[in-house]
Amino acid sequence: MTMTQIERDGRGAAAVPILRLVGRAVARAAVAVALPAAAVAIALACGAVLLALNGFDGADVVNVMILGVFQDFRSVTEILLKAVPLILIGAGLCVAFRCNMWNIGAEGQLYAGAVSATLIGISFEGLSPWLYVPAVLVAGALGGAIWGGIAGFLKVRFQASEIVTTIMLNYIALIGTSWLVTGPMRDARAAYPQSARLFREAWVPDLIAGTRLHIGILVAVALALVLYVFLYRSSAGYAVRVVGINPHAARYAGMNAGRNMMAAMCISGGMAGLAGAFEVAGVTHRLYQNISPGYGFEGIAVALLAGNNPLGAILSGGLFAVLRSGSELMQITSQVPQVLVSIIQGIVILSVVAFAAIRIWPRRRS
Amino acid sequence: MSERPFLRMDNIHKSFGEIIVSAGVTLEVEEGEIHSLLGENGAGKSVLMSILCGILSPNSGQIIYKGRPLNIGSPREAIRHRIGMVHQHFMLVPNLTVAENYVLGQGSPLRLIHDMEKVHARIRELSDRYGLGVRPDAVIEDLSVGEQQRVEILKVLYHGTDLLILDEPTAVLTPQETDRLLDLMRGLVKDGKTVIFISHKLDEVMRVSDRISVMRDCRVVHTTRVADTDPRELARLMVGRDVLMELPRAPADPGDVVLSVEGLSCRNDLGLPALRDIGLQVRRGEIVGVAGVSGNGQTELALAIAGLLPIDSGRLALNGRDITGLSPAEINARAFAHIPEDRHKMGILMPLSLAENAILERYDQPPFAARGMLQRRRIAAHTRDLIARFRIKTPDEEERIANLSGGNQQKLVVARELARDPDFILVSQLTRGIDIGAIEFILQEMLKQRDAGRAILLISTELEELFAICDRILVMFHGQILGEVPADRSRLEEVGLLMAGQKAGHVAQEA
Amino acid sequence: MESRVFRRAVLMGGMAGVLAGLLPAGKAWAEDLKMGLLVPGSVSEEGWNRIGYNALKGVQEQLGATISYVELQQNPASFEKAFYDYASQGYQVILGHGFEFQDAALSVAEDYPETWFLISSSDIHEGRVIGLHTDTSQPFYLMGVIAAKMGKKAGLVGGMEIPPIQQAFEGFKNGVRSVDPDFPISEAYIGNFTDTTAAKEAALSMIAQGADFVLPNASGATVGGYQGIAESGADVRTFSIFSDFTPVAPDNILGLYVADYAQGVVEVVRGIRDGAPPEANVVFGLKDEKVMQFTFREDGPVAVPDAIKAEVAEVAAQIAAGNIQTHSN
Amino acid sequence: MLDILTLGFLATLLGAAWRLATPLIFASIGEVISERAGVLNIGLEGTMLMGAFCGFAASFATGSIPLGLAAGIAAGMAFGLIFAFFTITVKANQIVVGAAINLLGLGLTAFLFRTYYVSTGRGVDIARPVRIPWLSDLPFFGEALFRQNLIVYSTVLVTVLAVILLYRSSFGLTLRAVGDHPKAVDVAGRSVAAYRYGAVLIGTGLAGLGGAFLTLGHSNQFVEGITSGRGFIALAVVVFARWSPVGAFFVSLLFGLFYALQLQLQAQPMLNIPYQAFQALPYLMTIVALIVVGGKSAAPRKLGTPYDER
Repeated sequence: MTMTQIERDGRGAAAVPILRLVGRAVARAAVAVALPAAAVAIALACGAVLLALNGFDGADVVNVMILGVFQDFRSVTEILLKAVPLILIGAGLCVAFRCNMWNIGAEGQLYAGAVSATLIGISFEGLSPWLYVPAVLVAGALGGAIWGGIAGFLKVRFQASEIVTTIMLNYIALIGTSWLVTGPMRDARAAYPQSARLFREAWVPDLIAGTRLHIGILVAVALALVLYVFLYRSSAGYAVRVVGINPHAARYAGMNAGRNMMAAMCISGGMAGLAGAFEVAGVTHRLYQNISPGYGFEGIAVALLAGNNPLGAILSGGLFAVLRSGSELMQITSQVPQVLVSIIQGIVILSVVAFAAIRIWPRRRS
Repeated sequence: MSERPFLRMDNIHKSFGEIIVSAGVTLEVEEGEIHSLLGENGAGKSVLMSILCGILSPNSGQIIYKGRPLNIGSPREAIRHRIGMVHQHFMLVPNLTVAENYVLGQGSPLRLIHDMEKVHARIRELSDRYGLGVRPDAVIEDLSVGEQQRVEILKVLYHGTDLLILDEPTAVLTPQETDRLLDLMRGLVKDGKTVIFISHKLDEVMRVSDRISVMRDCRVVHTTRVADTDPRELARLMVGRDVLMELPRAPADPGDVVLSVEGLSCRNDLGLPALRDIGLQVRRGEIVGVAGVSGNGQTELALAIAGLLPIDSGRLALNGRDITGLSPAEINARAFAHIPEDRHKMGILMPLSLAENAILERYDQPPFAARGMLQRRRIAAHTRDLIARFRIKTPDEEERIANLSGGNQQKLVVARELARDPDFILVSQLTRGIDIGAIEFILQEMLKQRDAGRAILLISTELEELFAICDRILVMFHGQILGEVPADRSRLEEVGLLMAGQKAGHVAQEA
Repeated sequence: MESRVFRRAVLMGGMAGVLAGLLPAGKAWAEDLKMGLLVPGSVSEEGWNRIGYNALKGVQEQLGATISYVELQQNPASFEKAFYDYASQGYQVILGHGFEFQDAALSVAEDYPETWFLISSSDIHEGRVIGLHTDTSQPFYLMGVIAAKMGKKAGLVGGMEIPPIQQAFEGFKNGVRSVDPDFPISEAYIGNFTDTTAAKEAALSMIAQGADFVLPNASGATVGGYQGIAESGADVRTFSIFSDFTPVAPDNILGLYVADYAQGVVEVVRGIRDGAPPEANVVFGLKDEKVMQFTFREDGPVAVPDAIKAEVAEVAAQIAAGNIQTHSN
Repeated sequence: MLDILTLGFLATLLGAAWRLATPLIFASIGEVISERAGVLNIGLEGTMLMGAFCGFAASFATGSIPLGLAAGIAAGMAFGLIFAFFTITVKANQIVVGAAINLLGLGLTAFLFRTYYVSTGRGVDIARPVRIPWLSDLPFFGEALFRQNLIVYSTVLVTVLAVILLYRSSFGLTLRAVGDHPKAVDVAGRSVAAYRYGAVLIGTGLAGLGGAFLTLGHSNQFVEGITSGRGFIALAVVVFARWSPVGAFFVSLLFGLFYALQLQLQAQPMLNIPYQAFQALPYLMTIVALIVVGGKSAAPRKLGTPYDER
């Protein structure tokens, strides 16, 4: 242990040698959390100013939007329920973005997953839940992975910009779902366009009885951890990151850039597809044409705020779920339009971007 | 030196952060001469000329042009003063025509372009006058590199120029095209223009210049009339180091052939022939050097051996087994190590830690990976070991490699490659951009590797480095191996001549 | 379709829920009436969602209830939560404004047997989950009769293919066929409730193909349909539905169908408060004159001939008496 | 039999296609200009919404359509300025900033509309159709194609102006160079950043105009989310049109045609094609176009890449 090391560790929590790594991890986490936190604070401040300028109470942003949603236990479970798709998608997108693949298509991948999960969930009556639930979830993940993989394939094989293709695939998935629930998959007995109800054995079990919170939250957190481990602890994840940082170096190291890009798209697509499966099998139990209120797009912001780190996506996914719930609460208590949340999310993104620039600027200017 | 020079650049300093790229350069150019700037890569030639053209702003220093101070730091100022530059990387917009490129940035932005016929006529007229064969309506991306260069030169002439700067213009030309270019330069001087010719090719410089300034380590070290010098002196000035390193070493004891290259030919990324029928062998326990002025195929040689550049013909073998056409991963797996030419482009990943950089090619192999997982303890221990053995200055193995100095970064690359226990080590530009202390350390390490029975191919433009550790030196010129010289300092001039494409009588001829 | 995509694309504030923890919920309020509303879209648009909101306001004004509403942007995942939130906060009456809320209400009702769940445009009656159906097919049936008597071809522009709209159109078609079984009708859905441009173009294309009686029914996008009609000249006839669109198409609108749903809801809620809840699902129709107002314009440049008016009045009476079935079940 | 084979049907279809294409033409030509300078703006949707809302609000307040259109353009450019500041000056990732712009556009327009206009329930006057002598009198086509308002006609003018700007002006020449080889422009003494700002502002101004058309040239009211995804379709148009303004005009028309056809075919009781098939067609065709023409071949070489002076 050299002096330098101890000095550096002094910035962290512990200078005791055995805790050196822990201390550094804490220090890094502190930095990783501080900037996004500042970005969120700026965005909330902007939101408060906007409210005040338009005749609302600016303090509501904190009192209602953030603190208000923690008033009772059920509200907390509902926040967690909203966090499930956000964490899944955000964590998955971290992998794509780390590989420098701009997957804007998580929304479409979510729909592809929801459709696949529904197809399985309405087809096999009497299966044991121990078999059925995993089958439905796997089907969802596969559907999403294929949808993401299409964009990956077009990129690797034809150099087609994944930004454009994923946007196009979003629309195709949404339109396709609309056709399915008004056409071939429509529940003939129901007037509302929706699929048949999934068999009960295919329903994702509740985590807490009496609430809607299902075990998806555990799966989401666990998978975010798994993806963190994948990216930072596995050799395959290492290759994904290297390809994203520097494709030349990746080739030099003997990695196949195309294969890694495909993998990154399939993983992020699979996570989004799984989110779709959880919505269908855990929440609505039917496929609707509006199964997602934009989780796929919000997931982009979740990943960005997390610094493309799947662990961070757990926190930022949770935060965005709070903002969403909070904005709903504000509409009820103060008649503040719910769309305030979009404005706040937009400012969060711009603040994160600006902070990143400020960190780079001094170096560039010197 | 004249009393009132045409151009005087005085004590020009420029740095990017801690990297100094111009260390107080002073340069004088007289009217109506061809003045060559000679120097190795990184000697600061292009930077100096970019400052003259206003593309870069110097930290300090002044420029006197035609007797008056030049307001520096603005490209438009340079254009206004009829200073034109042909850049090494062409400043031609690929999707525009020749004529459109010429009017780019001219006049008011709100102007409508309606007089293109006049522009075409003038281009044709100028093109005919200098015999350049430029078609004004050709789209740049359809032209060959040689044609594009003529377009670039004509662009400068079209804008009207008194001082023409040519930055490494011959690097991309065939010998015939080079001859035409040199003729053109003479013609321009006859028309009353002044030419600054940047090159590191001795023969061309000797053929065309009136005066020559040699740059080294971001300074002009010598200016002379061409009649007062000779290629040997220039070669020495170019590559010379004040301190000659004498590393103790035992005579080589070459064993079996490890790497053998036969009849290797390939093209560079522009599609031009880069290597022609290269043949060489490297044996166990020897260091073979490849010398040559940069741009003579060394980069392609390294990439082709490593499987990173497709080859047109030829055969590569490692330890007697054919490796022609194998993927980089497959070659890596055959006890092959590669210290690449440009560590930033290939060798290291700037945002990652030392530990993560230390496993670049072995990220999925034991002991660093087991059942698909990175073995962090082993990687850390391994990296700490490398740090200790190579005395890499870093707080610890978790530090971002971007925070290290160039020398320490390179030490990690060297350490990583050597730690793979290779039979063969391919080394490019081993000591580029790093400090003397690190150089000496790394060179000694290479000698140890040789003595441990490894075969090493060292490609370098630094003659000093080659002489310090190599057992024999191959000299590349125009994509071929022109000759082989024993690595004895007394033969330095011989190597210099070969680098300039001149074969002396007593040099052993090779294919 | 684009609209939904769009909403997802940029609007993340789709789903809503009531987290009424901050609302005063002390004992002092326990005796007071509290009513919550779930609407599937924005109450800022003229149309369906506004009708639900007006009903809520009516209950507040006439019964002095504490009210709250939440917009759910057609996202089914959020329906149950919203019901739970209101129910758990002691709201005695919750109005789910749309058929799509029915499943969620049934599920929540299991846990809150004391709470009344009112579901718009539903025929349900299970315990305290009660459907309140404004039978829009009835006035549309009348419009169909008028269309077949006055025009040559009819056009229907819908938002999305959901029951309230389909049922209204079915009533219209039945009305037309009661006069002329071969009368041509074209029908198109724009696939969303926001794209006014598409609604307008759909109306224009129908008119170009000969339709001279066109009815738009697409919630927020409805106004686009009236614009298309207005631009096509006075030969095209229409009715103003749900709101008064006369300023948009003054030369074309023959009359108004306005549902005072609020009045109907107020009466139901009053019954609940006073211990006289409905005993079956509630259907508002032409029989409920307070709720359903079907009027002809007297001032306009276009008018329905008196003979036809009289016939329509006769048909209306038959419907109110239950003698004419305006839609299948 | 089928009405769809008649000349009248075709004429009506084309007229509708042109109107439906109008916002796409403005936005996609704007995006062509922006992308030609190397800036990919996926924030078009939010920008168009701002144009639609501000155009509506200004016209609501003043009763003037020209003022409304000007406000729509100005609102688009204001968003363009934010986008340009972050992507060009701060050099942030263009995709990320574009996503933020979409959120802001949606949020702000809905927030302000609800706060100030919801209860008014009143619309604004919209631009009236204008007859063009001779053309409007042509049988069938005159009636359907040439009874549009001036904003629709102006798409032709904007296309011509864009062609002149891009291919016949010094500004356009430099702008195209900025997207392909910014260093060459820098060396020629022009500011890359200034040109990119210019391109983004023109692009977002046109997107704002496209949005304003929706509230001032077609419907007379603002509805939340009225753009209904047109900003994203415009991105597809640009790729399909291979970064050419004339191409953008015709591809927009083609997409408008699909939309119009979809509406008309639904109204044909005897045809039983799911309308979703037509809705999905533009997106599928864009992907096919990307595969056929190759992703990189036609795109500006530095698209999406911030310019670093070093």
